[in-house]
Amino acid sequence: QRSDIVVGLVLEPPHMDPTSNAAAAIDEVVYANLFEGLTRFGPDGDILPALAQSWDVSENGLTYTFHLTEGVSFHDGSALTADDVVFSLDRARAEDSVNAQKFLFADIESVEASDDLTVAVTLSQPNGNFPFNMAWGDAVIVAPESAETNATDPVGTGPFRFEDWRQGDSVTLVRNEDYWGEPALLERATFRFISDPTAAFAAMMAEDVDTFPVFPAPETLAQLDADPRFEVVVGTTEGETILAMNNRREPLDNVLVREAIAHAIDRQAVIDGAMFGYGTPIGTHFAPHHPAYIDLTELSAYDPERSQQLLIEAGVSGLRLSLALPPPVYARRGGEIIAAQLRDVGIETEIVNVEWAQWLEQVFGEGDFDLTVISHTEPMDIEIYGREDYYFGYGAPEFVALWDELTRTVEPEARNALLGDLQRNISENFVNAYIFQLAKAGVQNADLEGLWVNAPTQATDLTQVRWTR
Amino acid sequence: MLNFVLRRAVSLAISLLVASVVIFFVLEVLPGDPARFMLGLNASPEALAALRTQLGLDAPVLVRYWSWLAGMASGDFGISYTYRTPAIELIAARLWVSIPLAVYALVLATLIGIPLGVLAATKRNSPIDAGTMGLTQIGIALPNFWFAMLLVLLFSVTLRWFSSGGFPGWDDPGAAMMALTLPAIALALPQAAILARVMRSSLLDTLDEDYVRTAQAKGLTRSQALWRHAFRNALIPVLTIMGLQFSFLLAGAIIIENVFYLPGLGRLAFQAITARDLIVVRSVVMILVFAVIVVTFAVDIAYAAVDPRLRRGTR
Amino acid sequence: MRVGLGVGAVLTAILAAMALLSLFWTPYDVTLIAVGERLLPPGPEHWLGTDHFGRDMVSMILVGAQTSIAVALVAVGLGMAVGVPLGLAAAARAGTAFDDIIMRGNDLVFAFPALIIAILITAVFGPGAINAIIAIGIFNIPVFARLTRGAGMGVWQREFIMAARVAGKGRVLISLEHVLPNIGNMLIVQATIQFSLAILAEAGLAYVGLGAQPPLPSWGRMLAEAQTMISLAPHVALVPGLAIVFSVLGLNLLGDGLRDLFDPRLGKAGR
Amino acid sequence: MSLLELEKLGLTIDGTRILEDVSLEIGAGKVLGLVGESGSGKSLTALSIMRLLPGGANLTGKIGLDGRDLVAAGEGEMNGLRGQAMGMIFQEPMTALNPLMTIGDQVAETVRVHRGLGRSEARGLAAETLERVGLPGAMISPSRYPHELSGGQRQRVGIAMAIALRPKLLIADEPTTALDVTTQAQILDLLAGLVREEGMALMLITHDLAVVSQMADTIAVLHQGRVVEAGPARRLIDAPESPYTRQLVAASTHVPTRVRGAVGEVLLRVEGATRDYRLRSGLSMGSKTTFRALDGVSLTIGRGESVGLVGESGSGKSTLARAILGLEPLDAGRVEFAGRVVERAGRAARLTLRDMQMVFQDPYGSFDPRHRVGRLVAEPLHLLGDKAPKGAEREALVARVLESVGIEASAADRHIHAFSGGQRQRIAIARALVIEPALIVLDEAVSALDVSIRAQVLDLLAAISQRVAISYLFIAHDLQVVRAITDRVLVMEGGRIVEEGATERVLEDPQQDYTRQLVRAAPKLGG
Ligand SMILES: Nc1ncnc2c1ncn2[C@@H]1O[C@H](COP(=O)(O)OP(=O)(O)OP(=O)(O)O)[C@@H](O)[C@H]1O
Ligand SMILES: Nc1ncnc2c1ncn2[C@@H]1O[C@H](COP(=O)(O)OP(=O)(O)OP(=O)(O)O)[C@@H](O)[C@H]1O
Ligand SMILES: [Mg+2]
Ligand SMILES: [Mg+2]
Repeated sequence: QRSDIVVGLVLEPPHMDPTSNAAAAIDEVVYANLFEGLTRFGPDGDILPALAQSWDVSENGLTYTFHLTEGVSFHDGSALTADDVVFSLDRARAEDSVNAQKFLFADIESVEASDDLTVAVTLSQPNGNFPFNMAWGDAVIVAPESAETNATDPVGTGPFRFEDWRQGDSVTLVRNEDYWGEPALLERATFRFISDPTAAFAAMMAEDVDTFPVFPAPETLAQLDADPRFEVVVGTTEGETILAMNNRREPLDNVLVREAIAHAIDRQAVIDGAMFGYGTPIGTHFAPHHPAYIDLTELSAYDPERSQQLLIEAGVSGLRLSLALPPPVYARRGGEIIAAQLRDVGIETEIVNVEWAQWLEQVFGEGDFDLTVISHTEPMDIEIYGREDYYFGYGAPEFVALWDELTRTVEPEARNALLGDLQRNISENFVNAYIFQLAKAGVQNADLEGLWVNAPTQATDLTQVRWTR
Repeated sequence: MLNFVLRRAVSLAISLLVASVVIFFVLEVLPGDPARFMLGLNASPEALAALRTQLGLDAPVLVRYWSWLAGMASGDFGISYTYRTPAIELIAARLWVSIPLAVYALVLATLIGIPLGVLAATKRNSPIDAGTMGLTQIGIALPNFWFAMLLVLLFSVTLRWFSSGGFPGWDDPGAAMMALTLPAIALALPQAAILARVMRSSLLDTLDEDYVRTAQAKGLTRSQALWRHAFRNALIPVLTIMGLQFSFLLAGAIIIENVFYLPGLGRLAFQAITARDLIVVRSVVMILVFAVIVVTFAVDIAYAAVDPRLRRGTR
Repeated sequence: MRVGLGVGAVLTAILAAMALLSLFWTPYDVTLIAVGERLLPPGPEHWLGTDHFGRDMVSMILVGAQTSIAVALVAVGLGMAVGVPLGLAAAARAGTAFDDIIMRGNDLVFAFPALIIAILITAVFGPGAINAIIAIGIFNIPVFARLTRGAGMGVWQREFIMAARVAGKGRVLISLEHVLPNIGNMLIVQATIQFSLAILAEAGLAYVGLGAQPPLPSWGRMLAEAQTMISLAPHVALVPGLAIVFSVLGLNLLGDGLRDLFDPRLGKAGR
Repeated sequence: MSLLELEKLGLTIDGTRILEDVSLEIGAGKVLGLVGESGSGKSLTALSIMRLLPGGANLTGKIGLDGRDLVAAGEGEMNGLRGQAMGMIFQEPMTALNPLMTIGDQVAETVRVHRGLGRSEARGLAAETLERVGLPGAMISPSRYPHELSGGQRQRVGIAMAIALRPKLLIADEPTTALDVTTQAQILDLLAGLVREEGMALMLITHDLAVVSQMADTIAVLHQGRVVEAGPARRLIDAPESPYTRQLVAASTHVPTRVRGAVGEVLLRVEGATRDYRLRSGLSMGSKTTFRALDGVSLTIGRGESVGLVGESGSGKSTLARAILGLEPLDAGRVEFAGRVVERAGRAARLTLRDMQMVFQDPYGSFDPRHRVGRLVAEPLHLLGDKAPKGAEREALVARVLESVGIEASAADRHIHAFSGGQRQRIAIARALVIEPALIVLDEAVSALDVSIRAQVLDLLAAISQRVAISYLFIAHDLQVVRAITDRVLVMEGGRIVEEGATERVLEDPQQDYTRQLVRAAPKLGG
């Protein structure tokens, strides 16, 4: 029986410090394996205790008191204390912090250690999401001695410790024998970086890799599934794939034009053509597996005639728009199909393939775009519609009001109702065209178990993974 | 000779300086901000500003050019934006894959190409000649990424003789060589085809030379005349091509490195460009340019070794 | 090896005919996406089947020929338009500082790793056919400059150049009237070969996503996109690859054949 | 019995008949001269004997060497004979040696192949042989490479390789055509000595009747692949039987009839012309060594005068010619033409070129093969600028000039490759005449031509100077030719003019050592 695993990942992490870079690839290696936070995401997205075995919320919802687990030590042998937590949170929210998700800590007013194992966090306003925020990879707890060197020599508290990084090729982790909790079942894990879809397929077929949690070539999944050596596992992700529209720009500032575009898109054709069927159609910016999700796909059902009519109503003809497509296959292939569908209703698009760096600067940073296809993979991020300066530029007052109400609301029923209203608001205003929820289509050796099916956050949690044979 | 070396050294330095200017300023106009790339969608403006200061991106252009140049002179290429390690270390690690791969491929290409070329030349206008030359044409025409893929399908997926890619490191040299074998074959094929063609036509030229006839008039057999006289003379243009090939194999392997997910220099450059890790891009390109110039120099020296006319002052 | 020339000419003619035909007619519209009909095997409806978007492969290959030819032609044209005059000028002033600067400049361009520079160019200006042309074209400049200079210097050694100088002609006139026509054949041969290399280069760039952009079909991109489907629908992965192989083969055979034809040394012996 | 006997030798290459019924014989210690114009089959006869023929060759008849038939011999047998029993010296000393191998090793190779000697022994023998051909190791080390030797020295190495094993038969294919007269004389001496001392049979191939008449015991004349006449040397030269031989002998001694015209005022004046070439050789670039090709040359040429310029190869003749035409810069001194200083570029240069033209050595190479003859001949009209005739007028002019050199006007529409060597050189003269210059510089204008064609061209030049008052500067290394066509002669050595005077006087009664040497070295027919 094997006690090691080779995991295939598409992107190589730039470095190993999840608190100073947005790259999902970092979390895919280190989250839950090397680094842990006060709380953590469970396989289905529940917020579970981690370094904090429990927490209390004060009456007014402003103070969270975290009770740390006893006997936790970092990989360098030093013990975890409340001071480390204070250090980590203060570092993340500091003025000169380079944390990629500073908003997670925006509400924190102060962090104090009551004793060695107790930390009190005071918020400036009540935030029901705070334990959820603390579960992010960007909020993991690090030690002051190693914080600066985590990028190249990560020291965490997790069930695996860092062994070796062969840059450009692989990262190797080994089991942490002094782990505070249930020890990992595997002794060693190697993450291999294979960006080329063909190479990924070949590596899987040649059994050079045991699992690809997010397989980059969906067209081959059927073939792999038919092979008794492999198992294809399809789960959910937090990735809403949308055709984002620049609401600030003529003529997309006209809701009729946006509605016309939304009706021009045949979601199923995009899912089939780009993802070979893997994906769930969505009608709003919300994950379908979330209890508060409401199905609004009918609002923008595929209806080219209606689309053409709306364009006439809006008084636009001979519309030419640019369509920026970042590298992932959902965007490149999906964009090509969407462009063809838009052409059918008389909207010409000019496809501009861009790299991530360019997309981030031009589309996301400067809002210089007409249309773009993009998957928003952060969990529960409908909040972005409240920001007027966000790249697609919505931020309608009604939406902001609803959002404010939500943050003040703690009661689950009422929260869900409000979330429904938020979904409906953006859907009815056709802010963007909502296409599908990205599926987490992974391939694994048939003898492996314990890998996450869904992806509530981008992680490859190996704690429960083992070989059955 | 000393004079020659000095002159070459000066022109080498000027070339490198011009190259450094071109590289630096082309990268300056590259759209895309490394800080934004690192911090992603939700980055706050302060975090971005903080990171830019940390990376030294807010200094004036000329200052940054100068400090880059000065750093390089002392072997310090700067710290990679993304990997946070010295660029030179990243590059050095990749060179341990790229150089052996290039050498391996070149050796293969030589072992295949030269004998084929000689064979075709000696059997000039025979079916063997036509056959080998036809093969070389196909070797040149095959897109190498496609050929690489077919190799993987056959030898890794179907026959399982080789792993489909990756590089295990040099701790186990046997495994390392195994891992480099398919990529080296994929790289070597078109180069072998080119070498075979150059070897053949060069040998045909020298076989026509008077001194080969002279050698036969002395009583050497055809094949003695070929190996002792024609072959060495024919090697001169072949050497030029091999020099060019080495630099091509060093940098041009990006696509092959992708197909076999090898941690090579080309892929490092490609990733660094995507991530706007300008420090690494600059250093890699600079080092490659340097390598090419050095290889060219080495080829010149090799010429002198083969050709006495270049060894002493006269021509 | 006249057979080679014949085969080369025929293959090249087919390539050109495909590109020309695609200007007027293709069996289907290549911008039409019909996901429902994707990856159909070859059959009476679609002679070479359909690709992953349900587009007709015959049409894709035809229009792809047009893209390949256009990119390669313009890139090689660019290389010649700049490289040949530079080479002529350098040959006319061989041994001077001017010549030195041009040749060192050439060496420098040669010293840059071509593919990485191509990636940089497309990173600066964005991917697309035009930028692929520029990237490929730049590396054709030194090829032609060097060739022109080398051959040109050979012509300058000939006695008829001295005769032209005695007739009072200056460097420019001599370069145009005597040098250029005498190296014309060689330039044509090299252009043919560079042309085939440019087709391969475009395919390589397209493979890493930097060639012609969709919806314009390109052989390289078709090949890249189809790689993972090779066991699913072999035709989509094989057809564009074979198209590239045959075009490059054809052009190379043509170039070599022309070289043999033009080279007076070879006479009947052939080579 | 003779050592070598060719009996009805026939040769076809790819079906084309090259040699037919060639029968020859040479005895030991004898010299057979094989003469004939270019393309008559001399070289292929030699290569047939060595059995080093190109692909597609088919040999018939018999080649008897010491009783063995070489036509029937297998390749292995031939390998044993070549270098051992028979050696061959090739025409081009520049290319006949392997540039990558030391001369000692190249000579030693002959020995090693046949005798299976060790390296050092073979080297010893090689050094001995080199010494025998006048390359003593003390002066010319056997570890030198061919490029480090002069043409004459290289030819000696070639001879050393051929005679290292003292073969019974030596074939020398034009062993001296690439060499200057003085060197030629040395090589011929060497060969004659070998024949005398070693009793070797020598087959000496040349197109130069004067050379064979000095060397050979018997001569065979080859014409279009057939032996038209063979016999003892004296008899054949003095009383040739076949019309072809007669024609050949006549052409070799041909002197054009020309009347000395009146010499007018000074047309060209060269004063203290000095030219230094900067040597940028190979690896030692940057070092500032210079080579003085012209060293204070002064001369004058009068209107209507024909002046000869002689001197061995490399003495600076061509450099001077170029400087006169303004094609080469001078480091010191000046050239004045018709009272005007000759400039190197621009309008002033065109003004002097307007009255000076040049005819070059290589009748083929001096024409752009891509242009038609009409255009080639009209090219100097460029010098007239706007005044140049256009259209029909231009065509008429070209036709007239072509006819004046005996070429039909319709030639204007053809390319240069469609003409024979003699015709080409006449077209070259037409080109020089087209703008009616006052001076024509002819740089080795007849050296590359066969004797009979050379005679025609010399006649033409003489006839032209009869018709119009024209000056010639006639550069040559062949004194015979210079004597025939010039009034006055200048002798150059090492960039200087060492002697000057009326042609007859200088050649009959040279005053300077160098001139004497030159005159002595020049082979004379029947000498
Ligand atoms: N390799 C060959 N193939 C076919 N024909 C040839 C070949 N070599 C020579 N010839 C022809 O054979 C004839 C005789 O050539 P050969 O070289 O013997 O002449 P030659 O008398 O030595 O002339 P030269 O004085 O110019 O050296 C010529 O017409 C030539 O064109
Ligand atoms: N471009 C040059 N650079 C250096 N040396 C040169 C150059 N051209 C000629 N020489 C040298 O100058 C000398 C004179 O050359 P030139 O060509 O004038 O000789 P020549 O008398 O015409 O000889 P030949 O009879 O061989 O034509 C020779 O020693 C030659 O090597
Ligand atoms: Mg001959
Ligand atoms: Mg000369």
